[in-house]
Amino acid sequence: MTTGKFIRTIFFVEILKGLTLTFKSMLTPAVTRRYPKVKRPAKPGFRGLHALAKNEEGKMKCVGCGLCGAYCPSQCIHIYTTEGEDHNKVVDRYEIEVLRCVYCGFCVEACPFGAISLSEHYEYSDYSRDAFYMTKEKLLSNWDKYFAGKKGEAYYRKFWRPQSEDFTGHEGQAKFEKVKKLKVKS
Amino acid sequence: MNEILQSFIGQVSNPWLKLGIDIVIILIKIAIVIAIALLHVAYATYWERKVIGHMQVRLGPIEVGPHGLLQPIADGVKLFFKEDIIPADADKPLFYIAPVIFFISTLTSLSVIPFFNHFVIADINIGLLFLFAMSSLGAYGIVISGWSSNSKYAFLGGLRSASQVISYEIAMGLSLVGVMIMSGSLNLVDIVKAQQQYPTGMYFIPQILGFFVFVVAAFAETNRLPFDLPEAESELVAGYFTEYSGFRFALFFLGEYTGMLIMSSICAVCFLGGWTVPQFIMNALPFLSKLPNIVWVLVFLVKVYAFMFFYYWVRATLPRYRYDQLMAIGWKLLIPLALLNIVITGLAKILIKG
Amino acid sequence: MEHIEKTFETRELTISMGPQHPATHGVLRLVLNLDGETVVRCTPYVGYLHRGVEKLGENRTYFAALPLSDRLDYISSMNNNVGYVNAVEKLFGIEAPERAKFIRTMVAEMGRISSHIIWLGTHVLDIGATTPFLYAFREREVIMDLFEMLCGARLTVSYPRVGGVRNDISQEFLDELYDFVLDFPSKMDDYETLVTENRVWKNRTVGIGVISAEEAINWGLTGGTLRGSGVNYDVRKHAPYDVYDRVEFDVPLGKNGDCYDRYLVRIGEMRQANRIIKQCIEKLPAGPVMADAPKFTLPPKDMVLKDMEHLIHQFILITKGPTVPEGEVYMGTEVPKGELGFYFVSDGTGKPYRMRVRAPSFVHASVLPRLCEGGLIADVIANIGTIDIVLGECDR
Amino acid sequence: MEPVEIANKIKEKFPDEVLDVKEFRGQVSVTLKKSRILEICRYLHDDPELYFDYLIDVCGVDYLGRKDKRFEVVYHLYSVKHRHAIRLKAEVSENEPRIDSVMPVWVGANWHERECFDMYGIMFKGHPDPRRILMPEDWEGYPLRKDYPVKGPAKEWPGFLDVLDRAKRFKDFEWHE
Repeated sequence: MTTGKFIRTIFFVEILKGLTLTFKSMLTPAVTRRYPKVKRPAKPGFRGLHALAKNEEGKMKCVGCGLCGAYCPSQCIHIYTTEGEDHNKVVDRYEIEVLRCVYCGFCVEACPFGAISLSEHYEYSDYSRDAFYMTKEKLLSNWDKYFAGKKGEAYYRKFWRPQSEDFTGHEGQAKFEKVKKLKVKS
Repeated sequence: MNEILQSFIGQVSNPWLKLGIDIVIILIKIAIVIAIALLHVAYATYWERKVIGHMQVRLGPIEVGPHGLLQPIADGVKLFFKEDIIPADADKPLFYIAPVIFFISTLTSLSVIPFFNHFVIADINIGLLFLFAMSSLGAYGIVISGWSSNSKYAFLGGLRSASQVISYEIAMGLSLVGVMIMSGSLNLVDIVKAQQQYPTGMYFIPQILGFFVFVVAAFAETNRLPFDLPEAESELVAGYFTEYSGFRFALFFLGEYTGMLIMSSICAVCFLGGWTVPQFIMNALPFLSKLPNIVWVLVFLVKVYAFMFFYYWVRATLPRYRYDQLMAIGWKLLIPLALLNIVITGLAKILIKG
Repeated sequence: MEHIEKTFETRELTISMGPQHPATHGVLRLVLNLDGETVVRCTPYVGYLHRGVEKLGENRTYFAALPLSDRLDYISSMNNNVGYVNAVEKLFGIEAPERAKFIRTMVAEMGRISSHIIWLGTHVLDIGATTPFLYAFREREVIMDLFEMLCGARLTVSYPRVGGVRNDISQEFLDELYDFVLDFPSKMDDYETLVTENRVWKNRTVGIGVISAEEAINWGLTGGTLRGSGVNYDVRKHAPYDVYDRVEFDVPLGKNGDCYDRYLVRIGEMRQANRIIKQCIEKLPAGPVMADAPKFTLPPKDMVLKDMEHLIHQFILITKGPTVPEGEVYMGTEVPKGELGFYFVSDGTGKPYRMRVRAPSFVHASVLPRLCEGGLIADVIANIGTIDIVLGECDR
Repeated sequence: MEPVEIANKIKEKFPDEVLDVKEFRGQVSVTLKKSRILEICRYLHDDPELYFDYLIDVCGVDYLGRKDKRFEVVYHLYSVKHRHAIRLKAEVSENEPRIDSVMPVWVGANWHERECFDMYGIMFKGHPDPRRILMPEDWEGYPLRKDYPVKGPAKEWPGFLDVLDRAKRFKDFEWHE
């Protein structure tokens, strides 16, 4: 054992350093987020509760092709269709078992019509399981609730991947040259 | 105040009445001390959570009351109304009595702690010995609780605690022998007064070795990090009180924090000068001697709190020792150091006297 | 000792540690036979979290099985995703474009940091220091927020796609990530101040759970657990995937193969991961993020409704999956826990005929008896922490 | 060493054992008879030029109705020193699902082989601890076999029935408002 090491040992140098650090941290502001009181806004593109999209006329976009149900990894989407007038497909029931959903967003990717989306809403606890069995009506009202106005289209584009630009590259891609330092470093 | 009381008692001639008044006074003292202690213990938990919370860059309790000030009360109420679960195979009488032993023994220790000159429930001349005796008794509570729970984790926790408390009892006793030699007394009030006469005003400077041994042993005696092996939550779930819930758990909890209070008080009394400040400060600032008594009680409390803060601070910083390492430190490091301290102190005393 | 043993009849104490225990990191169950506090025999039981991922994978298309990999090692789902898509791409014989590879490397290293941070926090917490745990979560939160910004999910990201990544990164994301990268080394210093040199920590970890290099390889250990013994085996160096052959990084190695060395190796890996992220940000090229391989990637959505061909393509790929050449492929990737391998047997249809997950935690859990027997209970805790297992991955 | 060379080397050394050598995406798999698998593995491990010191993985594959011998046990080997890999596949028939354990060569095969037994019912001779690992010990059937239904067997696992039974008994203790 060298002298320096000996001195460090008997004077508890490393422990004193640790104590200094904890004491300093005591004086720095806490990083706690006081959720439910202070809510953190979900980042744009958050994958939350589902919604069925409506078109401009307020009608359901879904045509009942069943791709989302086929693609869904947790197989939680159930679609029941019948043949209506003019031999059109009519979506009778469109149901999502939310408790089985894994929020991968694959249903959005699968949908060729842009009829389903995930909203930023993530607080939906309840006392019974029935509340999580989303029927067509509930899903459509979700759209009104969370995607009012133009928000729906813009938000929805985020999920509807891949787009053509992903295959070709596009203008204004994120680059290092544009990186600006946000915080001042000590 | 004490003088007035004494003179009042002196006027009473009937011996029975005198005895009665004495008892009433002691009861009042006990009531005050217990009330202060329990309130203190309740808020010590709050304070600990706050301090450690901020050290860990979080907030600690904050929702109940302003800044979470009512949190300890809420916790207490919750623990009182919680279902009292007793394991089916537990040794019931022992299971009932273990937390009581633990709590009572720590609470009894309070009786000899001098908060101020003669404000002490029992001003006995073997105060320090009494403290050791009581803190050893507390170990029974832990061992019995570990045994009676009939749970393997609790059992291991109880065993660990037994050996830990017994080993560190020796180191702690020896560490205070230096103080006894210097002050020439076992009475805590006398120890404080002797310190006041001493040039540095506090014994922790000449007794630095003893102080170090005492601090480490105090941590181990109260089962606090880095020596909280009896209740090491990552190894033994919750150690000896794994099976306890509700009010019985609360008794253990209160007992632990009262134990911390006792240890901090011993430290303040024996090493930090109790309610006094060093003589040279008194000389430099003469107005200090005119201050009312209550200020000196606060001085004592500040010293106690400072030591409690150190408890929390260390808890927020250090990992936990292993069981065999704890024993090694106790027997191979602390006891020799304490013995060395005694030898040095004794020699110094003889040399200075001679 | 012998005469004592003759006079006293002693029995072993059997303790069932777990599946619900504060230090077993999930649902690992260890049955410990104790002689006093010394562990005589240690028997791990796993399988409490068995969800049949391999069977599930056989019933989903190659695309739709991706979220299953999220749920293997749920702490570093990004790395699992990257491993999965790399294996599938190898089977398909396609390659992701340059930019996608850089992004993948970047996010995978973020996942590595976030996983190692959790490992550090919980390991240190097991040993009794509470503070680094919360410091660690402070930084992990930043990474989680970045993941949320990237793809809308914090834990189970499902971000990479076969043939690229789900979406391009935004400038905002890059800014904040660069900020984090510059800031992170000082945060690492904080953890190290509290832990590395601390005598209590050293007492608890140095010389505990020693395993020699040869033995470690023979047990099939990988990742930090193996490198702690001084074996220079890192899939990122041995069989580079993505852009690991184009970024500079060192592989930290231990010497003694004890808990302390494994700790140092992982601490070093975090610093190296930070370095890799920094290089990835700086070198990030412009260009596409999805491979031009129409047979194996979903068609662009803006074309789907315009173009019949794309629409049909979409339908076929989603319902039946891509048409894959027959064959079998094993691909290992370096996830924070070790080498995560995917072994696919393809029979030419869109679903894997056999999907085997070679989970590092599974192997690492099997070495526990070797490490723990002969030590104390407290060492068992240190060993569980240091081999860094996640039971979701172990049980699959 | 190139994987094909390794395969050839195995073929030279054990000409009767090698049934087939296949290459796909740069990875070579050698199909073997199961009888001398332990010997081959020991050779691969000990030969200084090959030195496969690291057993990546052991797993089973069920080729129900596709091959004569229903099962294959697949070994992925890697040499940390020489940085080369090879895949061995040993054919195991349904009638006699037994194969030698490679644990004497690589201890790490322990849990992989247990899992293989658990999932496919392939016995490993010489394994010191041949129990189920992921499934409960009283589980019937081998879940990863292709003829095992995805949603589980029609018969409930006794352990689950046990839990249901207990839940029914505890119903009385439930707290109601």
